[in-house]
Amino acid sequence: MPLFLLGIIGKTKAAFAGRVGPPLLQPTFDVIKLLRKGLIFSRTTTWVFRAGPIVSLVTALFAATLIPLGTHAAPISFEGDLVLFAYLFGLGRFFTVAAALDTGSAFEGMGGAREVTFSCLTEPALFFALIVLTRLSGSLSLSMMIGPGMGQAWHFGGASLVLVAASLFIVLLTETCRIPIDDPTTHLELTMIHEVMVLDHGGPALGIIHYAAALKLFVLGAVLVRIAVPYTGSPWASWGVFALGMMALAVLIGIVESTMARLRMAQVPILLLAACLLSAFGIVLVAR
Amino acid sequence: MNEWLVMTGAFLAAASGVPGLWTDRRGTRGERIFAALMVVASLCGLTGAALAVARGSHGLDLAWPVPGGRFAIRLDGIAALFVIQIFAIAGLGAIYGLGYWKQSEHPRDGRKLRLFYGLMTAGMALLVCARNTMLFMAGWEIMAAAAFLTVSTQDEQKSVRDVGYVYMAATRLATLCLFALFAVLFASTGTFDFAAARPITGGAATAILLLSIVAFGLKAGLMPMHVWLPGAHASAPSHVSALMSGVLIKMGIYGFVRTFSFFPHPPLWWGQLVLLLGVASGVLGVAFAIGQHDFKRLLAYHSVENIGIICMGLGVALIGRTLGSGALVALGLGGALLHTWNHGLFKGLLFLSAGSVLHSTGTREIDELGGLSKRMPWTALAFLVGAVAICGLPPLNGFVSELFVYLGLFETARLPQSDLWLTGALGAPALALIGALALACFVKAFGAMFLGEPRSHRTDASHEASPWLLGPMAILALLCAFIGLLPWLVTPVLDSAVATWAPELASSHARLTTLAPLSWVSFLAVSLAMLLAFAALMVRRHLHQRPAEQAGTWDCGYVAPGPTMQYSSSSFAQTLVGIFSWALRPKVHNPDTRGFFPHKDAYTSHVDDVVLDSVLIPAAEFGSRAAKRMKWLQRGSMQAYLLYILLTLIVLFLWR
Amino acid sequence: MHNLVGPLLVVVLLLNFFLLGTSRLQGVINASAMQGVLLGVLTLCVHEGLNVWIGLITLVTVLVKGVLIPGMLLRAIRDAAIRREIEPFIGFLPCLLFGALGTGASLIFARTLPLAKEHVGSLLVPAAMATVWTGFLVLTTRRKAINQVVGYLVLENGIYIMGLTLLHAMPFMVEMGVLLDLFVGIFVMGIILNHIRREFSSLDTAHLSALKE
Amino acid sequence: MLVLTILLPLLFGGLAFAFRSNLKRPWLLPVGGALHLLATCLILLGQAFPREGAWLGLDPLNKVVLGFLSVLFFLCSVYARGYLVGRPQQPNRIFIAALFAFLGMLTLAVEAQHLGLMWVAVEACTLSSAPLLYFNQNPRSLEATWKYLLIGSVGIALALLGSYFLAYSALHGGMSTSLFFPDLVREAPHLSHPWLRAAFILLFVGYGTKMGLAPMHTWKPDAYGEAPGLVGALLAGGLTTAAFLAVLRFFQICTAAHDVAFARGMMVTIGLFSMAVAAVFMVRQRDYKRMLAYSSVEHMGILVLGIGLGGLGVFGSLLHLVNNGLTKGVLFLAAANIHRAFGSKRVEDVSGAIRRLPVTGALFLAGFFAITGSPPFGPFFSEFTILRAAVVGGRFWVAGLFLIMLFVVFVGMSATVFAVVQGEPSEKAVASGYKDTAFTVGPIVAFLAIVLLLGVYVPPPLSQALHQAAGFIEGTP
Repeated sequence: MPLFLLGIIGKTKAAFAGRVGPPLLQPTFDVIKLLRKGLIFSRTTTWVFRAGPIVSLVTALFAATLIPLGTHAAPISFEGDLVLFAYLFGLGRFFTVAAALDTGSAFEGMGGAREVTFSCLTEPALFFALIVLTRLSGSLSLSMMIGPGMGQAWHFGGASLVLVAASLFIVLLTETCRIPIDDPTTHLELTMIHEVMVLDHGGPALGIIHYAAALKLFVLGAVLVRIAVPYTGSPWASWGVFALGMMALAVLIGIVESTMARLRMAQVPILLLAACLLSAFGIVLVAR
Repeated sequence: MNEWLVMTGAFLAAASGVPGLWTDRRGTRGERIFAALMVVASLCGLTGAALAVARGSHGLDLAWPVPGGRFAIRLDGIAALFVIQIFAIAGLGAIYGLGYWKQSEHPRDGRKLRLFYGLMTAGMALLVCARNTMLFMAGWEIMAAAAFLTVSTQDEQKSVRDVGYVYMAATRLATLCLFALFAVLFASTGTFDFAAARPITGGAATAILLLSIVAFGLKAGLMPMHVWLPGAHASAPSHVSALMSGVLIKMGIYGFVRTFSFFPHPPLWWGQLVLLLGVASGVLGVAFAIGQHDFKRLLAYHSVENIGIICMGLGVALIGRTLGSGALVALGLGGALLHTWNHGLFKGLLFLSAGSVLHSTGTREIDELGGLSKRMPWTALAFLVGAVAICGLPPLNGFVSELFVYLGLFETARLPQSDLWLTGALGAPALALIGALALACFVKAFGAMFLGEPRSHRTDASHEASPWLLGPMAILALLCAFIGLLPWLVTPVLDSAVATWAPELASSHARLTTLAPLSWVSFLAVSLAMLLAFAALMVRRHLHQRPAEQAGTWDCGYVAPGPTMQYSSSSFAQTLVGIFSWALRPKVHNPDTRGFFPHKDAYTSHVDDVVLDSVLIPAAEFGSRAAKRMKWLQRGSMQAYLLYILLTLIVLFLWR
Repeated sequence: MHNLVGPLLVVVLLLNFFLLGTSRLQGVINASAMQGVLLGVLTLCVHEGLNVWIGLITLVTVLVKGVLIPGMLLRAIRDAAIRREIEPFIGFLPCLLFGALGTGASLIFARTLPLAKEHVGSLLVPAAMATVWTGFLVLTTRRKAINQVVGYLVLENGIYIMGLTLLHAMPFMVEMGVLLDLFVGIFVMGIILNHIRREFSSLDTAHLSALKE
Repeated sequence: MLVLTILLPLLFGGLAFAFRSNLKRPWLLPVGGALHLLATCLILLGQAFPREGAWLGLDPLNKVVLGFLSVLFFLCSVYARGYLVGRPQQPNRIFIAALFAFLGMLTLAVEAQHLGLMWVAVEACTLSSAPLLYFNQNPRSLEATWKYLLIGSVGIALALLGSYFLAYSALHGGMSTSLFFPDLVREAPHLSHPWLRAAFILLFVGYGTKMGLAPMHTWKPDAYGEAPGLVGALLAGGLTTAAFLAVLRFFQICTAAHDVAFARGMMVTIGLFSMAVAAVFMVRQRDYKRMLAYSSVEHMGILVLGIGLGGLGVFGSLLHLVNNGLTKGVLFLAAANIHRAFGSKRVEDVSGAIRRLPVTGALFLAGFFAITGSPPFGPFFSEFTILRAAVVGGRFWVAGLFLIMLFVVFVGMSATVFAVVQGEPSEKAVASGYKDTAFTVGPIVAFLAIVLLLGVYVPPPLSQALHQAAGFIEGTP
């Protein structure tokens, strides 16, 4: 499913470019192909380098288990899992960047620096959003917060939810390294963030990383979709609604990617600050 | 019984350095005796505290014939918690010292260091157990003076002397505020006994709050009052830094906890004030840390940050006590206290591993290091564990305590009062920001020190540390993992401490065990760890079947790649320092390298301590200049002197 | 005999002014000596009915204040070969003015204090005050060390006058002790002066300001 | 028996002249001091209390002071033996004789029960201490002696005038004009208040000059700076104490006369002012002996401040009298050793004392912590008691200023002390011949031991005696 989303994004971009584009499952094929290849490591690296991809994958998987799909409660949900949710990605980031630094390459160091720098701004935005949701749902568990209760939530604090959704969208774009923050398809190292970090990963390692990234996109997307499409009908219907929502999100991302240009690095923090302010303003609206 | 054990431990610790004074200057007997005594002392203290937690303590109250003094000792929940921390870190540090500060390598100051190390431990144990203000003061000052003498161990270096002087001035200010605090306490309760502090209200209460914030904030290194901390932690020997950063500054936290426990109904703004101080300290502390190049200074600033987190927890607890909400109190105070423990553990671990790096490379400059994980893998692993823990990432202990604080903050966000929950609602994102910044900072530190290629020849001689150094590190790392994986084993201690702090809420069945999803956390942490281990095994097997080929790092086709091309710590932090430049005031040298043949130059940025270097030192200069101007009064002329007497007479007669 | 007290005190006051006004050291010393003699006589006058103790006190006073100390000081200036005081810090005229002011002030101040009936209207208390004041002026304005000794002497004289008011109260041996102390004090000062003269070959206090901040 | 404590030292003073050898003579000091201490102990245990109108006598107040002074002198005399033997070329006959005379007069001043007699004794102390200051016989010490003598004499003269005023107030009260303190206290309510106040002012300024309260302190830095360390210790611990005792006696009379408010006000003001002046002059003080002198000024201020606050403060101040005197003993004697080893008292030339003289340096540092009121040393408790008195009495401004002064003093003093103690000693200092001996270090250790003892255990008899003395002063036994 996550890789399928990537496929949709690709298709959308291709459509905008007036091309047919690769098949929807192309990313999946790529990953499978990569997994078959052999490994290659830099002489500089140590075990930290090998740990990078694994940790990012494992953490992403764990985060996925905390996410409710539609109105179905998540497999794992408890009071305060939202903190765990956020910090799992932190753990993943720690090791990805460490692995990048392990190669001792200037590019990858640069990428790592950008990654952690921008995450310093996305995290507060995320937590502002979570506070709003807590306030509206009165729960500290994701399954409750963005679970069945969303209907009333929109009823009470629709305005702030709009803001929250907007800011979460920016967070999503940043965390998953999409235009306008990052350009996953460019070939100029100096302009990359995520891609440049994994320059030295090859074969299965790279495949794992791609899959983990897609998973991250999926997970964050799921949260966003639940907020944006608070459909609370019969479980199966809601499942379908959720799936459609995810695709719509992918399309939306594709549209953004193909209509916007990448921002200059210096401007990115401003955009992220804007995201923080959006959700903070959301809080103010709820507080009133 | 258990009080006696702890006091025996304190006494042994105090005496541990004494035999060494008469042993041979270069022999090892002195240090051996010292370490042995310290270990025994720690065991005594730990057993005593454990017994106190298990069976409770009915205190010890002996006559102490000094004005207002009683030798009153009690190991209640709070005290026991801190005693455990003191003796654990102190004992490990003493063992570490055997390898780190060998008498044979430091014949001049080794004995001095050990003597005052023991005294510092004893002083802390005493002040934590004391239930009488005089006894508290005694322990407090013994600790402070001994700490000064350990910090200025290498007093032949001017920098160390200056640092020691700043520390001493700061700690004396704290002590004098304590004088005032206890005087006010006496005036309003009529007793020197902590237990018998009857509810204080009005101006006295406010005075006590402000005085305690200055006094204990100075000791704890809360943001505006942290000036002494970075220098002291940087120049002290590393195991002393571990003890100071891990335990000594927590005495300030202990002071806060103890003082606030006197007030059953604190005004709301108390909690909010403490929370805000915590936020400021946390954010700015970590921001300053990112700008540092000296890895011990960097760690020191992280102490400021963690103290901030702890104070956020305290603030939540205070708010909870105002509202009579047991949940808030339990989560806030529990989080704060657990974080004091955790910070003791992982900061101790970090300082010890930093010490072994310093010991083998002889430099504290991050940008002179690199690639150490090949030469000293175990130290690298220890540092990595500490780094992950201090960033509050699962599955280690930092996450648990920060989770408690988060839960407390979110609880306030759930409260109906719309005016009140904003404080909490702003606290959570702040904590998130702190976490992210800490992550950035420690990725930078770990990466620049241990990963990549060596940046200078400092690392050529470096070697893995001796078992004396590695042993304590291993124990600390295991403890970090232990608390992270099985938190529900330590929560009873916290619960008893919370019950002692707010007895009136003890009835409301707010126990951390029920409030926090400990079972889930534990389950997930364990499974995460196991999954990672499993994956590691998979990789290992995969590599076994298909060995990976080796190649050079991708250099983008550049002809002459070299170690100096690596991202240095300052370049890594450049953007973040820029974002926070409004507070850090960095001194940036950004060379203009345009043109075809730009001259050789380098980008550098330095972040000094703003409060100390831009505010306090100028102020002190001004003061001493003013004093100098007054000195013409005493310029040696007898006639003038006699005139002063005459004038005094006239003034007094007129006054009458 | 009691009615002589007033006039004698007036003479003492006039001597104060002379002390403040003159620049010749010899004159200053002689004036202080004359004051000493006057005090001795005053002792007799104040105390009605002669007895041996009073006689003894008078004798000792005249001896110490009128002969021994001045003699010592005169020897000192002869050895140091200095004749006159250089211009004092604030000049002679202001000195005199201050002295006059002080004397007036002390008259007023003495009013504020309730006097015992036998002293009502007597000049003793104001004269004492004025003399003490004069002593202080000399001490604080003169440059020569020797002059400061004289100032101290005058100060003591003032106090002695105050002491006359309670001739009955003070036991004899205390009076003697006081006089003895005074004498030894001046004597030690004399010794020090001698050392100073040998060290600095001058008695100017300007040399005595090495110790300062 | 009391007379013995006065005659004994004078006798030894005479013996000092009889002795020929410059090296054997110093032995007189410990012997004389020990005998004096012995006699004092016998008296204190015998509890001899004054008969009516006795010239000499003990009361709760001077009982404490006498014991303290005797201990102080004994330890100083032991040190003096080591010091003088260390400087054989310096003739010490006059010095030793004067030391004994000083002790005798000091004892007389403490035991005197008569206004005039006490004055005579204090003045005699001043005179007999002049040769002590001039021991080094160089121009600087000469100047110091001259200033000390003249300022001191003027002050003491004012005290005499004050005594006359007091006597006159008694005379005017129209009562039997006996000038014995017990009578004065008993008859105090009948004293004429205007005279009494004037007398108190004069006496406070006069004896305050001997105590070294600002702004009458100007002789102190010069005298303490130039005199040998043990003389500094004796002056700072002994002479000032005697003068303070005198002030206390007159304060007691004012209390008994129910006219004490103005006296309290003056004492608080002058006390704080002294602390402030000391603080200002201790900042950036480059001469560590002068620094000690200013520290003495500061603590004299604390003493009168405590008395001025009354109640608890009186007790605290009496306790501080003892603590301060003993701690000053540590500091001055240690400073003297450092001075001997480094041959300079300027901070520029002195560093690394703890490396050059481990024991002395450590003692100096410990003494510094003690004098700045660090628990668990004695001075902490006395200073804290005084602070408590201020806070309990609602005098928050006084308390605040008190603490601020303490902080400034600490910051100023610590800079100098650390500069002296820490760092590397110069080659010249390492080369210099001086070494710590039992005689030059033992007394300091003893001083510090007592100070520490007073911090961890105030013997009940002592605290009881202090409470009695406080009650005696406040007229509430």
